Amino acid sequence: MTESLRVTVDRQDGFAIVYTEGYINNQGGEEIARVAYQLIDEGRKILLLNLNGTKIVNSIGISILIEIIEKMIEIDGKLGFCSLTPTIAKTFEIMGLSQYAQIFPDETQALAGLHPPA
Amino acid sequence: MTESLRVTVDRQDGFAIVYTEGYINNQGGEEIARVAYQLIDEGRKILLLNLNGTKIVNSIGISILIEIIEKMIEIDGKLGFCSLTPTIAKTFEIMGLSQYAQIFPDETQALAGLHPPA
Amino acid sequence: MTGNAVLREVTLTLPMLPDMEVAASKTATAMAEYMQMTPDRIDEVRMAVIEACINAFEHSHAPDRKVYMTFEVLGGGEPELLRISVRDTGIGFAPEEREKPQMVKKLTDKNKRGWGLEIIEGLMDSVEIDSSAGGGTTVVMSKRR
Amino acid sequence: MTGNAVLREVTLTLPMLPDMEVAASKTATAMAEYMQMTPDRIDEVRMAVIEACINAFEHSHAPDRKVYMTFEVLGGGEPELLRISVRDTGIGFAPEEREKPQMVKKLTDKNKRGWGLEIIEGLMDSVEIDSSAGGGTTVVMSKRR
Ligand SMILES: Nc1ncnc2c1ncn2[C@@H]1O[C@H](COP(=O)(O)OP(=O)(O)O)[C@@H](O)[C@H]1O
Ligand SMILES: Nc1ncnc2c1ncn2[C@@H]1O[C@H](COP(=O)(O)OP(=O)(O)O)[C@@H](O)[C@H]1O
Repeated sequence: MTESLRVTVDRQDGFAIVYTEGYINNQGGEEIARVAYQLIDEGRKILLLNLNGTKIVNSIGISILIEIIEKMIEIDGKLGFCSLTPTIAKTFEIMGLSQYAQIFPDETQALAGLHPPA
Repeated sequence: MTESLRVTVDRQDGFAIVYTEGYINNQGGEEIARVAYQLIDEGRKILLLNLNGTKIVNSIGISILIEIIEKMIEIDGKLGFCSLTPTIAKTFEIMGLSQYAQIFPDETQALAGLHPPA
Repeated sequence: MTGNAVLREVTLTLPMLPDMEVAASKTATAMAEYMQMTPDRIDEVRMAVIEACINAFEHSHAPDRKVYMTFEVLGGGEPELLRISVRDTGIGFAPEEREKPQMVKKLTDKNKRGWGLEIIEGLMDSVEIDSSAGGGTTVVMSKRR
Repeated sequence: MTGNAVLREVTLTLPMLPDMEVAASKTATAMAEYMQMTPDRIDEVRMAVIEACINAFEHSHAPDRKVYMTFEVLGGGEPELLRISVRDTGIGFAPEEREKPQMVKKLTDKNKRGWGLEIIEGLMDSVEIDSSAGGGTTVVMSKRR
């Protein structure tokens, strides 16, 4: 039980924003990965993960996000994160994840920073 | 520790609104009583307790509120409550408190229902 | 059909000290949220837990100054019932001799207290009290999802 | 001066089952709120507790499938430090042999895991691990108010 992660997608030309709501544990991470790989398969190379609705994560969930980053590096794409809680941001910092995926305070700045195709 | 109840008062002619923020336990109840008796001493006979900022209470705190109701009945005044959580409203119902003090959904309806001097 | 397998059991031991009832209520909230109980019902559980704890704090005179709680999620497959037990090793009391409090009397009575068990019974689906002189008190209260 | 008297001690026993780490994190939150820790620091404690619990769930292979936690508030008069201990009776491990994970390696490594203890150390003020083969594991982590 405990409500599972809800993921919603805003598909745009060439990029997409993925919104999460809930706990990013192993199932939550897998659900995000499933959605992300589908978006990549559809030809998108720029993804923004907006974690505004996520207040807790665990390291199992994050390790699945690292798989997505690896994939993005492979295809020469970009994965950005925005709207993290201070603790999630600090955790990404501790892990050195912020060197391989851009972290933005909010969606507006993320969209400006990731330069999605207009 | 645990933050103690904050009480603020909006004094009007002949009546007053008392706003609480935090846990109404014994100390919280006593703080409300202190403020209420002062308002009564100042000549006010109509008081509205707006509990919008209170998400938990305990029965020790409520028993102190009953003292205020007793006092109000004595001086032929009125004590109203508004903006209760559903659980606090249900608790007042269980106790039969709602027969001796009027419960209003919000401040607007409370002000209309208590008929404070214009 | 309500299955009655214990799906989850968590135990919590609290000192009888100010505000510790709030810690108990948070653990109760966590278990109720795990079951996906509705927020209003969770809030009712929380209030009942606070009352049961402060009763033990105030009335038990338990020499170890501790409250022993268990939170059990029961059900047949899916969580259906939250059962919470609040135990102290204090002086106990005779629950059957308890007088039902009445607001009309309490309003003029000097002692305005005596509402805790009434509130617990009103907010939970079922409540059982096991208490005896010198043998401590256990309150077991349940609420369906 | 940091007093080190134990002002409050709460114990929690959890089953090693999905989502129970969230219950532990709520109890931690309650204790940290009692101390009036700032919300951001409370959140860091919460995350560290989740990591310590899932480590025990995943790696300990404890036969009783239980995690034993204590939450202690320490201080001289005023609460100053929250100390949380997470114990299991499992197979244990050698913390000193643990390799520090590096993102640059993990990105190409098939095993992307191994971040839990790193995160706990980064979020708490101090962490001690007592573990031995067959003797179970106890992680004691502290954070000042
Ligand atoms: N855990 C307990 N140990 C001993 N006595 C108790 C306990 N809980 C309740 N009681 C007794 O039952 C009475 C009624 O309790 P309650 O309805 O909660 O109201 P209150 O706590 O306001 O007195 C108490 O006054 C006390 O005498
Ligand atoms: N409670 C525990 N019992 C046994 N082994 C543990 C425990 N906690 C950690 N370990 C060992 O330490 C390793 C590193 O743990 P951690 O840094 O949390 O990363 P992860 O859990 O992702 O592997 C684990 O893979 C495991 O071998």
